[in-house]
Amino acid sequence: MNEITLISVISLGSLGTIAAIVLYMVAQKFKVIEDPRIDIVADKLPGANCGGCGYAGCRALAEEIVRKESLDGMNCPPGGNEVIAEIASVLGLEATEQDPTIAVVRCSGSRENAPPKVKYEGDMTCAFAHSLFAGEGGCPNGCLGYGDCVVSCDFDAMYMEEETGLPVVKDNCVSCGACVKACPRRIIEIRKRGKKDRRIFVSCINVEKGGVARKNCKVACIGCGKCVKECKFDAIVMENNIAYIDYNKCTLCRKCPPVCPTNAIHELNFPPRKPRPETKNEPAKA
Amino acid sequence: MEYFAIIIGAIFVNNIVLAQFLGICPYIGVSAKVSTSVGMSGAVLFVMTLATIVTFLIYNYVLEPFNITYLQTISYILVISSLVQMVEIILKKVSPELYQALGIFLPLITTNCAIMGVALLTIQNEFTLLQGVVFAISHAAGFALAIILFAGIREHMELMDLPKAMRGAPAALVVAGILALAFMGFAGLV
Amino acid sequence: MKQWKNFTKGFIKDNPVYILLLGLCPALGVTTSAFNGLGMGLATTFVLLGSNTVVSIIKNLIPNKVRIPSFIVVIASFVTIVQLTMEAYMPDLFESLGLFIPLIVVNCLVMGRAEAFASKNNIGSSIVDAMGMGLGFTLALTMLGGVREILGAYSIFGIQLIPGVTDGMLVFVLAPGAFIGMGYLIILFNYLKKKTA
Amino acid sequence: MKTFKLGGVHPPENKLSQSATIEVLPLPETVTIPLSQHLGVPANPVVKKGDSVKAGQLIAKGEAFISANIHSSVSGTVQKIDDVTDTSGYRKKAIVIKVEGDEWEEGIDLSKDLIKDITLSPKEIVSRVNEKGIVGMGGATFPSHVKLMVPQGKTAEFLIINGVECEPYLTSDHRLMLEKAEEMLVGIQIQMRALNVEKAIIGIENNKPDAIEHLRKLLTEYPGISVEPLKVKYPQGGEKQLIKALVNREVPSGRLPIEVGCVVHNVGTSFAVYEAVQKNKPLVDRVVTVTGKGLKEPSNFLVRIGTPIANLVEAAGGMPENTGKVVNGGPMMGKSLSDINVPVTKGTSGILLFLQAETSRKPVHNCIRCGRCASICPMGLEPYLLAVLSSHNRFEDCEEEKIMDCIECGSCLYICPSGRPLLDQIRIGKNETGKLIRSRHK
Amino acid sequence: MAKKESTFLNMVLSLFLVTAAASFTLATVYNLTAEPIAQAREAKRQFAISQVVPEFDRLESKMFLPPDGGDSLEFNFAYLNNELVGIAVNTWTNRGYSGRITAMVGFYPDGRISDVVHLQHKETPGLGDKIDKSKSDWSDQFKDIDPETTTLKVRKDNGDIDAITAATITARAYCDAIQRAYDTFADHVLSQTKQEEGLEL
Amino acid sequence: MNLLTVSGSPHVYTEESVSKIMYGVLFSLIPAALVSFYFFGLAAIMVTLTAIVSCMFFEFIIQKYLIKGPVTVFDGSAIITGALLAFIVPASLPLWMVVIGSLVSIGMAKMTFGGLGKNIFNPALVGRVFLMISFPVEMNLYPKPTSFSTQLTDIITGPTPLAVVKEGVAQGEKVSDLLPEVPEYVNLLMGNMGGSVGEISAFAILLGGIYMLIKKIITWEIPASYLGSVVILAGILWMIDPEVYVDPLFHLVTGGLMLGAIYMATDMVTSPMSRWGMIVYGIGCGFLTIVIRIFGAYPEGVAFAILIMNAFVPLINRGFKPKRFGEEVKNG
Ligand SMILES: Cc1cc2nc3c(=O)[nH]c(=O)nc-3n(C[C@H](O)[C@H](O)[C@H](O)COP(=O)(O)O)c2cc1C
Ligand SMILES: Cc1cc2nc3c(=O)[nH]c(=O)nc-3n(C[C@H](O)[C@H](O)[C@H](O)COP(=O)(O)O)c2cc1C
Ligand SMILES: Cc1cc2nc3c(=O)[nH]c(=O)nc-3n(C[C@H](O)[C@H](O)[C@H](O)COP(=O)(O)O)c2cc1C
Ligand SMILES: Cc1cc2nc3c(=O)[nH]c(=O)nc-3n(C[C@H](O)[C@H](O)[C@H](O)CO)c2cc1C
Ligand code: SF4
Ligand code: SF4
Ligand code: SF4
Ligand code: SF4
Ligand code: FES
Repeated sequence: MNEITLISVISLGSLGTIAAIVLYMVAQKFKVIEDPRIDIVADKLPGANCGGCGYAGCRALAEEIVRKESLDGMNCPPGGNEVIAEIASVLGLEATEQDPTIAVVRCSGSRENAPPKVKYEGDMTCAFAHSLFAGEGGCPNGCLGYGDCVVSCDFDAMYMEEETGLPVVKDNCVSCGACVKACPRRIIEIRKRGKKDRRIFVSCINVEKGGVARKNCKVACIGCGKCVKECKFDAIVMENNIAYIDYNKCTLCRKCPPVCPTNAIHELNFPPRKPRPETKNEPAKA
Repeated sequence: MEYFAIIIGAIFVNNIVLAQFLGICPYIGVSAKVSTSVGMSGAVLFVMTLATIVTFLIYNYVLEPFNITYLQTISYILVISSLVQMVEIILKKVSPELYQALGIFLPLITTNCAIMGVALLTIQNEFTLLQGVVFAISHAAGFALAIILFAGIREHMELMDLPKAMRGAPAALVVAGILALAFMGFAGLV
Repeated sequence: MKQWKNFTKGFIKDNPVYILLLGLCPALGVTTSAFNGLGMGLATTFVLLGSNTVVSIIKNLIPNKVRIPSFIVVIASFVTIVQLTMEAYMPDLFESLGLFIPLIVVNCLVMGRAEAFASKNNIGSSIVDAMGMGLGFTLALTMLGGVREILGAYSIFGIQLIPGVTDGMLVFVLAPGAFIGMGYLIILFNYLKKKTA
Repeated sequence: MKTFKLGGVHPPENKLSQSATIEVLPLPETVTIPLSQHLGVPANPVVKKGDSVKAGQLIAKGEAFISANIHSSVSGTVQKIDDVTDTSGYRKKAIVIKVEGDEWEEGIDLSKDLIKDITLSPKEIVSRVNEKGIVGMGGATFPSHVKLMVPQGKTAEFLIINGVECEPYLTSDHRLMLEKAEEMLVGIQIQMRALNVEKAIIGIENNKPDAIEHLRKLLTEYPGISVEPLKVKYPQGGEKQLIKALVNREVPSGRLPIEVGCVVHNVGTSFAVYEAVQKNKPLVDRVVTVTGKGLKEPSNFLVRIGTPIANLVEAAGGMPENTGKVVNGGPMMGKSLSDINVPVTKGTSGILLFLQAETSRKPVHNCIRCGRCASICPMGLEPYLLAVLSSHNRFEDCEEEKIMDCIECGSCLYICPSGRPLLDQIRIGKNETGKLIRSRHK
Repeated sequence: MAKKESTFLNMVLSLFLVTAAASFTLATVYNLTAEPIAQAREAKRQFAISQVVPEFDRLESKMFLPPDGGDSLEFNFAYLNNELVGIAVNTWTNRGYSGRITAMVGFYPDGRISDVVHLQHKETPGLGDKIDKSKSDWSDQFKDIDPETTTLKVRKDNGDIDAITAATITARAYCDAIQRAYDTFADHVLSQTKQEEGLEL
Repeated sequence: MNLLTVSGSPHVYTEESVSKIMYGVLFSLIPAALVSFYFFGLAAIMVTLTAIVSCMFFEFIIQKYLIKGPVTVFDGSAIITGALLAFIVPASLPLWMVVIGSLVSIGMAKMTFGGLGKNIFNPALVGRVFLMISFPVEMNLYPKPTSFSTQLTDIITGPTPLAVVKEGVAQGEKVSDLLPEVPEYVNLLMGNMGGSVGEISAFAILLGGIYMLIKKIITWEIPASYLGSVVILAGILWMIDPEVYVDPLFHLVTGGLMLGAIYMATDMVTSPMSRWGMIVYGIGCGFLTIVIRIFGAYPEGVAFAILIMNAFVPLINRGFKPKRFGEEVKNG
């Protein structure tokens, strides 16, 4: 061992020792009592303190996660998804297994079924149009067709269909509910996906009296109650002139859609029926 | 006049971020909001000054006399990181408000090129301790200028609905590039 | 298969520079030419490899509270080794990379992999991870260096593309060009990531 | 000449019906009287289907503090009380009355005689105004009796009478000031007594020199009242702007005019107050301007509340073939109609018919940050910023930027060279920010 | 194996061991590389000298203070068969575009410049770096000129040197460095030889 | 069928539109263009046309194929960018460099951020500075003005008046000795001097500025505070030592100051919104211009100054709000 090596080892070793001692002392003396989970979470994080998560270092992220008790919008570029998943399991934040759900658009007042009676100009958002007037088609409950829901979807799971002017939910919907909040008319509902992605629902939420509703839109639910009678499972309730199918009770038996005089009940992802004499309106094809 | 040259040089001409490429990670990472970038700047100012002083002492009173300057990197990083960690722990206990405003940025800075870089440059330029401190403070000011300007621009861009592909880092880097172009106008001031 | 994925993820999907935005300073600072980028990338890969290996070996010997200082010391040692070796055997490259060699020590990528990966995985995976990430980093730096060299000096790896013309668009050799070049390369990589995903 | 300082625009005036004297419109066959014709809580009906009613009879009672009584404007039978389509296409409750003859409730003085003596005490005046369902005729339809009660701890110094009529096209106030000047002046005196103020100022823009002249001549008999001509600038009629212009006081952000000792009433309101107090007549008719470039005879009509707007248009020469838009109110603040069969209400000051070529908004471009919207905003706001914050759902920031101060005058949308839907987005922002603020108080 | 507890002893011990091991390794590497590093540096100096003076077999180094003060310059006297064939002066200037420029200036014993090569600079790539012989032949114009008769200034400043396009500052600085070398050379070497010559006469 | 239109209030709109504003600016540029065409001849025309056409081309390509949004090439803003870019490069610049400048202006400085109105930096200036740093040699050769010539190559070049003075002062010469080397003030005002295509005639630019002021395309705040602060700062220095610092009038009529103050600093997209913000911005531009002109490496600082102040605009907009109605209670 020559001199340089000796000096190096001594000086650096003592630096290290001093650092350890000082750190220990300081840590003991200035202990701050914190949520112990912060330590646990911080431990799981890479500790790179790169700031990539948008927080000031790993510990800051850990504190935020524990404070919010949620992992929404948190990510860690160096650690990746695995780290986040691990944290989720530590904190018990995983979504409990649930029946898969999906967003469903409950209006079929397309341009054809509810032809425009006036022309709208201005901020092309449903929010403003809703606050201004009943809509071009005249239905005060129906879809306005300016796509606030589509804009709100962060998962690219919705688009506006050109001909009908109605939004369509794609299969990759994660049922985050953003569109439900975005729609000023509360047209979108999160429903059970159903077996094999099959769903039956009333595609109308117009609470006006039958005649009035029908005047604006050919496919409005007119509250006639035929479907309620048809359903053997008490899955359909009639309230405020509008039928509603409870997806927990519905067995997807497919009895109700044909009895609806206005074709307001939609069935999705079923094999085609034997042809029926009347032509059927089926605007929302997934 | 010499100090004046150091100050102008560090803030404008050789801006630490825009001309020397140091501390880019926090520059991109912690510049989403003006308020956070101000906090970050404060923390950088503090750590940079402290680190420069300590490393100056280490270099001139340990490494140089014992002829082990090759241990520069390792000793600097060890000292800086322990120091910052210590300050953080103390700050958290002593002044929680200050900790919230500044302290939370401290760990982020420890492992950051800007701090190390300035410490190394101080030695490279053979500054005296006072010059080194002025150098560090000016660099921190340069960092603050760059990141606060940038945060303002980013807050503005937030509202501008950039093309999807550009959002986030790409736009940030292009802005940084144009800023760097503009700062080249300061060339030759010192 | 898993190891292979682990290895290749750093190339595009988790490219440390373009996707994870780590280690930006050297990526911008030294990439005035493809060769410099390559050199820096390899130097970093070496440090990454060394530190990942050592960290995964000693991970259980180190108490938590001094984990970070210890890892830093390990990393810094490898950096110094690179520094000394390069100065001895590649003095020109050493000079042109300058300050950024010692700064590998604070490269978020190195620390991040040591902490996030090596301290939790066995040696084998750690080495694969280091290689993958390191090569991804090298790829990124070489690409940026290449782009800047082509545009800034009309040459690549020192080979003139247009004989007789040596002055390209100087901007690309200077600071603004680094930012701008990287900005657009990030777009490219986001696009590639989407494509390959 | 006085005007307000901050911002303002000069849209073309187009006062086409300026010299058309007020004509009485014939009675329609049925009237539809909405239960919510005022700001605040809708009134509750006190008649049933099949009841026969007389003109001036109370048919719905405003029971909340901010609400107003509603009287039948015609005599006849109540056909139904049901949801009918209102101006916006939504459905609101209304009383539909089939017109049979023109019989008036007893005690209403229908003569033209001017009664100058004011016999009622301030308290009685307020309750009479309340009882007769008087609401602000300047557009906001705020129940007037509320404004005639000075809150405790405050004193009113000035009664400001809004004869500005800064909206282009509209002329109903102008005609009223010419034809019913004395009645209006008595009404002002009544209001002064109710408020216990010494001074009343009538603000009139100087594009109505005849009205200024006419009123000035009469003023000698009415001490305390003065007329102040104002430089033409929109939105001078906004009460905050008017107060600033006339007495140079700024109503603080988020406060009411009484904070600076002012109460603002419209000239039409003063006239209605006169009729209610001196003639015992409830608010059952009003002056409505029907105008537009394609219209044969732009006119001013005295119309019973509940008359379908289609009738007015018919009386003014019929709807032109190429009508593109029908607006209830002025061009700057009015509401466009999706159906012209909706009724005239207490707040209908004008019906405006635009030709197709005139109505279209400009194609929308990106905001070019020209700053014009900010430079003309009479409230000193930054419309471009409010709009963009609102469309990004950043309502906390909206609040910070004082979105609630916006008076929705529309100047910003009017001026924007890029055709940005500024006010549209600001309205959404105001709504949501309002909700946010309210939820905080809960 | 379980993780070690963070007790005081554990902490201090492990950090000490890590640093000690690290420094030991590093010291070893340092010792191994010290020689090659020194060699590399020396090789570089030799190479620079050999570029600017004619072939030689022996070098003698001396330091001289430049007449305007500042850092002293290293003079390398090159001999071939014991005859002075050239002097390589390691000179500097602080007037560069960004920071100090160092260069090796070679003189013939009679005072003419044999050649110039830069050692270190931080000038802008593509602009000021044309002083680099590998980038441009700009610096060849200094060959064989006699500073006694040629003004070492760029033409803009009424000198005889062509500036680098768009990098006058660098060119000016380079001239300054060479002038410094010459002045020192003239002060300490030429005057002496002249004196010696004079004595001989 | 004739459907009624429904929309929120108001229902009347000004005649003003983006393209009207933009074409107004272009119209006001005509005098400056004519002067430069006279002095620099066909070369200037070629540079201007190339810049305009390539700017429009890049805008079209990017909007159509990359952003896939509406195409707005004819709203005039790209034409202005092209024209102004041409106006701030030397007439002798090779045309392919002009095309690169256009690509940078439109592609990098404008479209990267989403097009008209969303850019943070003035596109034409970004283009110019990019060229200046990229091609220092070509961007430093300024043709000498002649009366109209059709010559495109071998144009005689010479330094701009600013460069002459800066270079001279740097060499320790006296300003009074240097001034005879540059054209007289009348010539400087009219444009008979070396310089970029469109910046030479302060007088023609002023004419255009007055037109835009009358048409309310620009407001007085920025040009006034910019020029004012330049005059004041240069004046102070001049009074300190007239042999080292040239007089303020010289600063006003040389270089790109007039063009910058009237056309570039006023670009509404990249300047502050409120009156006081504009004034602060103008003063900042003036200050930086003088600092760079007098103490920096470059003889001309207008482009850098405006770009740097562009970066401050978001902060200025935050800090200088318009006066709100009812903000402070003032009674009486
Ligand atoms: C909740 C509320 C309470 C009000 N209280 C009073 C009041 O006590 N006294 C008064 O003079 N005006 C009162 N106002 C009326 C307003 O000052 C104002 O006249 C009304 O909103 C219509 O004005 P505009 O047409 O300018 O919007 C009140 C308004 C609101 C919305
Ligand atoms: C932008 C704007 C413009 C207005 N213009 C007028 C007007 O021209 N004439 C008018 O009487 N009221 C106008 N108003 C309504 C007044 O602000 C205020 O509500 C009214 O004068 C109060 O009197 P009232 O309650 O008797 O209607 C306007 C309001 C706003 C917000
Ligand atoms: C980024 C940048 C780098 C520069 N680098 C140099 C340089 O290395 N050497 C130099 O002499 N001038 C440099 N300059 C200065 C300018 O090119 C300056 O205009 C020029 O030196 C003045 O000399 P001229 O008379 O040849 O144009 C640089 C300028 C900038 C903006
Ligand atoms: C008064 C005025 C000045 C302008 N100045 C410039 C300019 O300097 N550079 C430019 O590229 N565009 C200019 N434009 C055009 C336009 O605003 C510019 O292209 C936008 O910055 C692009 O978003 C100007 C427009 C106006 C109305
Ligand atoms: S917003 Fe959420 S719920 Fe709606 S479609 Fe998109 S993913 Fe599904
Ligand atoms: S579903 Fe709702 S949000 Fe979506 S377009 Fe229709 S109205 Fe708008
Ligand atoms: S509508 Fe509101 S924001 Fe627009 S100008 Fe009027 S007060 Fe200002
Ligand atoms: S007037 Fe229109 S274009 Fe101008 S700043 Fe306002 S919103 Fe933008
Ligand atoms: S590499 Fe991350 S701050 Fe420099």
